[in-house]
Amino acid sequence: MDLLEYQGKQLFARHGIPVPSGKPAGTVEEAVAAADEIGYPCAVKAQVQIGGRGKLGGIKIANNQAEARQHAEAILGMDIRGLTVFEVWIEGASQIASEYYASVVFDRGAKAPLVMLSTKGGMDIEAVADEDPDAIARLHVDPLLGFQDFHGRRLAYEAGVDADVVRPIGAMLKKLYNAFIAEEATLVEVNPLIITPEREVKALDAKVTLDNNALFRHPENAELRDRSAEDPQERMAKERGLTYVKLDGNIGILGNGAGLVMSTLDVVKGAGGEPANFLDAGGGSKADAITSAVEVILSDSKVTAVLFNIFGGITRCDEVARGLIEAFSQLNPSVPFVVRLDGTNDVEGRRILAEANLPNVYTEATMDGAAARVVELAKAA
Amino acid sequence: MDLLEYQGKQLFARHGIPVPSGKPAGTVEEAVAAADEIGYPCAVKAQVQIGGRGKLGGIKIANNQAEARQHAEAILGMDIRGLTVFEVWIEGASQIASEYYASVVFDRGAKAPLVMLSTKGGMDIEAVADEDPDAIARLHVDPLLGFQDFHGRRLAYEAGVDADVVRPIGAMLKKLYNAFIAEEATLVEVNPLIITPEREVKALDAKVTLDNNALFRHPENAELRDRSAEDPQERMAKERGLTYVKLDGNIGILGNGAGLVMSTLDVVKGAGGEPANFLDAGGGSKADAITSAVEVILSDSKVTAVLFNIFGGITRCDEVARGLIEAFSQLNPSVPFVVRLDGTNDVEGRRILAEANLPNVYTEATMDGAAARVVELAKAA
Amino acid sequence: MSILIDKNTRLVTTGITGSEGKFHTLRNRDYGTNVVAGVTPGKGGQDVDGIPVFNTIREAVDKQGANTAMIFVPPPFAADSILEAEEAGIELIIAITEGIPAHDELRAFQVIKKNGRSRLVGPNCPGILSPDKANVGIIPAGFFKPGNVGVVSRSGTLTYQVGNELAQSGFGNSTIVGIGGDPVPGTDFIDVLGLFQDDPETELIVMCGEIGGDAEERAADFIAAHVTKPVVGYIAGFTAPPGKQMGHAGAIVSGSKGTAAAKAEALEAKGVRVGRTPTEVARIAMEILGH
Amino acid sequence: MSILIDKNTRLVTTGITGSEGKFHTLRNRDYGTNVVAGVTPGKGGQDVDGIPVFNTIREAVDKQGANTAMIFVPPPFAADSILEAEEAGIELIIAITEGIPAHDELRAFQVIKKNGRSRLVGPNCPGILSPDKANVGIIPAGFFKPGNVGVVSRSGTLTYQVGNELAQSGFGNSTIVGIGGDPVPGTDFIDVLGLFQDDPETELIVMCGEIGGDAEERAADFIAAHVTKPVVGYIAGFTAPPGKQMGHAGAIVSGSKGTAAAKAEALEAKGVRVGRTPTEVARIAMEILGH
Repeated sequence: MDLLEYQGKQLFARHGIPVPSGKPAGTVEEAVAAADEIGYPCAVKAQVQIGGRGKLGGIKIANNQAEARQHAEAILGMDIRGLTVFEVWIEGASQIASEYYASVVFDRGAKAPLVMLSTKGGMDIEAVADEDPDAIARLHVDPLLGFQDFHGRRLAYEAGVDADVVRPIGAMLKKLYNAFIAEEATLVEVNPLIITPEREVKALDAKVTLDNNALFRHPENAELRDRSAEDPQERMAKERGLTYVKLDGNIGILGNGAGLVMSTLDVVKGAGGEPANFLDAGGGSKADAITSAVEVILSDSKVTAVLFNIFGGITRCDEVARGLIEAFSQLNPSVPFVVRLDGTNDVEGRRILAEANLPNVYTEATMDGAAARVVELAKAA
Repeated sequence: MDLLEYQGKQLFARHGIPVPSGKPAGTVEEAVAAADEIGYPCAVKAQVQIGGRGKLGGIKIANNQAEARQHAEAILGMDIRGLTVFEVWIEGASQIASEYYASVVFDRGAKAPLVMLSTKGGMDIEAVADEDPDAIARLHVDPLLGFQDFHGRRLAYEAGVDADVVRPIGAMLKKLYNAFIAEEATLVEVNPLIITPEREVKALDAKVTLDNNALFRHPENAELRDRSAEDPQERMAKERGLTYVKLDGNIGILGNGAGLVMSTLDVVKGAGGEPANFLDAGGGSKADAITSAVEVILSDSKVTAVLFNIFGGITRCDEVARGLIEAFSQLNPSVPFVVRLDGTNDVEGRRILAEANLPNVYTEATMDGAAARVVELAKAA
Repeated sequence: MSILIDKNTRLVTTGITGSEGKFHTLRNRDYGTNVVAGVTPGKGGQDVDGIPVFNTIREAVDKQGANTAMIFVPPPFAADSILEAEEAGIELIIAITEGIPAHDELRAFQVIKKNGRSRLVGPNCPGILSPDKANVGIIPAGFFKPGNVGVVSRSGTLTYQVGNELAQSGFGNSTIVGIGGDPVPGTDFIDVLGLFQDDPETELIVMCGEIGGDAEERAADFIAAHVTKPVVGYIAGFTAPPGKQMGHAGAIVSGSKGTAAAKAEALEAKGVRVGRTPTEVARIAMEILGH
Repeated sequence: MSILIDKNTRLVTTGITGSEGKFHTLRNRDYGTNVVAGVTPGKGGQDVDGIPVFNTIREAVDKQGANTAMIFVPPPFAADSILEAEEAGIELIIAITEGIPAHDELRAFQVIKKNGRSRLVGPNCPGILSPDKANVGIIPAGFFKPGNVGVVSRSGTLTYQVGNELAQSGFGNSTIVGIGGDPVPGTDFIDVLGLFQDDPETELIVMCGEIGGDAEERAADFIAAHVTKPVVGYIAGFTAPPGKQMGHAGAIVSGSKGTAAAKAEALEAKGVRVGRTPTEVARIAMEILGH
């Protein structure tokens, strides 16, 4: 789960990481009240998960109430690269002497947290990594040991930060690391991390990605939402515990297991079709999960045919068949379904499906055959 | 540093370990007031670092105010195996269904914390270990991983605790372990750990030993004291940062390094002498430390001769010589000193000492020679 | 010969009294796997269709000589169960559970690696099948027969798909290993490639990857350096849009890194032929091994 | 030959700008030790009598090829410095600092053991001397000359005492290793006994123990199983009263365990002769090796 800037800053504040004080606002009036409370000059910042929002007019400085109102009116509701701004974050304007970059990343390759620090802050860090890789100091931290003082020193000296901030930067990195661990994040990024003229160290931005699988241990994080990034179908799927990604085509896809679904997308595309979605019904899909999944797929009006590609391991084909039958009785779909069932209890599943004799449902014995058939049916629709 | 029972329980409470509520008291009036506040029946418990105080009359149950007063009067000031009771701890009397034993020990051999659990609580655990070693479940915890839920389960099942308290006992062990780590203890022991008739788990006693070297990180622990266990000479040495152990003889011993001082004690004893103390002036002893050390040694009126046995590594013999000269000018000792100086800057040290021409100071070239000489001088005194 | 599991496997299932744990454990036993114990805290002394249940893994090791553990407990408790197996001296830990928190996986992985006494396969994996010897996990064994093709895969169901295509082309398998698609797999492609390289029965290796991470790229380097047997690759997700998470924590493409095309290219650069569909994988295997 | 340090030692001292760190580093250099760097955060770019100072150990490794570190920083920061050395890939870390918190030592020990890339000697030890080759630490080297007796000891000054007695009996030393008396020594008696056993120059080993713990008892078992060279033991603390902590965290006797008598007995039971005084140790060495 990606947090909005202000959600990330509130999380930072809980871990003692210095951030400018601020308030979120969902309406112009709230924004003006927040700005009055924080004082002028203050920054009005669009809360969307997208880089470069400043250049696109999503961040403005207000020197007085009139400007705060004007900026809040302009920014709330604006569209930034397809995302609608539902909230702004009002914070006191900061003086900046230096802009650095700091992050902690869950490095899957090294299987350890990776801490990065650079004096080239305030820029696209991927561009820095490409053009001047030595400008980024990197260090893996043994998660069983945790972040030690020497990690902070080494990163600070290797990044070449100003000598007078070696210690506070090290302390900040330690807090970022500890927040990363405590909140079970997969990314904690501060860009820019600023040094004020008074030589204070502050996180001027916050990018935090949390591990969805760990949210059960962090109820306060589980409640956070980013309305701007939500697609109606995707939200519906999420509420049902399904992994759904909306795509641009017209063939609804349901499979079990991410790899098999991706492979199905590839094969459908190879057969000349355009998938409407990625939908992984997951391991151990029960009948009601299948019914929910069909509902999500059909809620996309572009869908003209649906492909079920199931190879059961923990998923049992008989459950899938029952779910499909239940979905037909509840939803009475008007588009054709192609079904391929293999794996655990497949004989039973195929028998149940055959006996139900559902209208407009075609069974196929192979994945390639099923893909070819659904492409043909989708085109005919 | 060993904590008193009530200091240990207050430490436990900070870590969420359930303990009976109570109050410490240094006078009879305080004790009665505490008992009134806690309610009757309550226990009046002598606060001394010694096992078996219950059998020696150090723990009494008071059913009313009169009994509380009577017990407090009896216990405060009493002598328990040489220790004076300066404080009592008043706590609500507990109902006991079962008595268990739990501890976390810094296991130097295995270089890991060792957690132990037994259903044979309320007894001398060393006797249990000797007579019925299988009655104690033991498990080393990887300090880099920390105490996991499975550690608690394994200990609880292996110790054979009642099935209904497997989880709460595991949770209690986890908290004990976490307190052991957080407070940098070398021992955390609960004997008995009780199960009440309501099936609550509680620490009815607390024995905690803290690492002196880590007290700088725990200012609230560093302030704790146990007046009953303090010897005046040992306190004086401690305040001066010296390691001093009082013994029964008449030959004052000063050396540098625990091993060498112990060896010196052995050699002096072998030469027919009786050491009055162990005093390790420590690594890098400076002149003023030596002066302090002489003061501590001479504060024991039994001392009739003093042996300095120095083999300098980080300690410099010239500093030792200067300290001894300073001690003579300040204290003007009346007993003879035998001095053996070897190691770093020994030539310089011997020269300084020779030039000072102190009265009643004899230098010797070897440890054996020095021991023989000091024994002879002590006997002559 | 097979790798990792065989007739010497003595399996303990943790979470055996849960419905999935029971279902698949009994299926594994029906297949011929030597299931010696189950573990569910608080249910020690019971049995599951004759399989004795213990409170701790240590007991299953001490009393039944378990040497392999299958982890079937729910995600919040799964890492604890893995660590318990490691501490009890289990040599091979196969974690089926999906949805374990990433930081739990990280810690479990690091402990296992540093202590060096156990191997973890998974989590979020379908398990391991050595046809006609043992099946530990949820792979539908009926589709596979013994043979000379080793299969290793990040994706469970894709493994079945590819394995099935191979079976229909007449191939049998030495062992099929699902390493799982989670952020921190206990066993990587390169670990399994090394085992297959050393397994005399394996004559061809099929490696099924997917988008995200760089495990396939690292495997390509390993193959070039250490694997002399023919390897056929497959990568799922050629048509996946960038920046979207496709189910697995693993299956996400960021920028140009981790795309299926980049992975296929990395493998082909080291001489590994990569099939574009599961069917094509079987066809390439046919070309290499003939029939 | 010597063990642990010799002419290939490239030493970096952490805490080199402190008065003790500077004093002993320069003495070590005067003795002939190849001191290549010092480390004090914030003083990088300075030098100590010509020895370049860096901000991090990593820099000392990268720029000066340091392979051995001597830790001289104050106790609150010493474990951090040990771990920094380990992370920087230093092979041999010799920690002189006394008074490091026991839990810090525990974590440092476990990290070093699990990663398996460094050896720690100490903390709270006098260091290592290989006469005429290198001296790292605070051992007063002037008393010792090259020879065939290896010495290992838990106690610093006692090492000098015993070493001196040996020297006065005409013995030289292959290497003298102070392992320190702290609760968690990085290197144990048995580690050093194994190194001396394999060192062709060492013909006799002197092992100086003291009361507390069971390191000497474990050493006795190791000697019986693995050491063919003659070993002479010495234990300090025969007259120490039980229950009293004698300076070192290590030097404490509890009950019948850890007494000098028990340790001497354990060694003698395995055929190791134990001297009752340092002088007697030298006499036994004479009897064994002759002159």
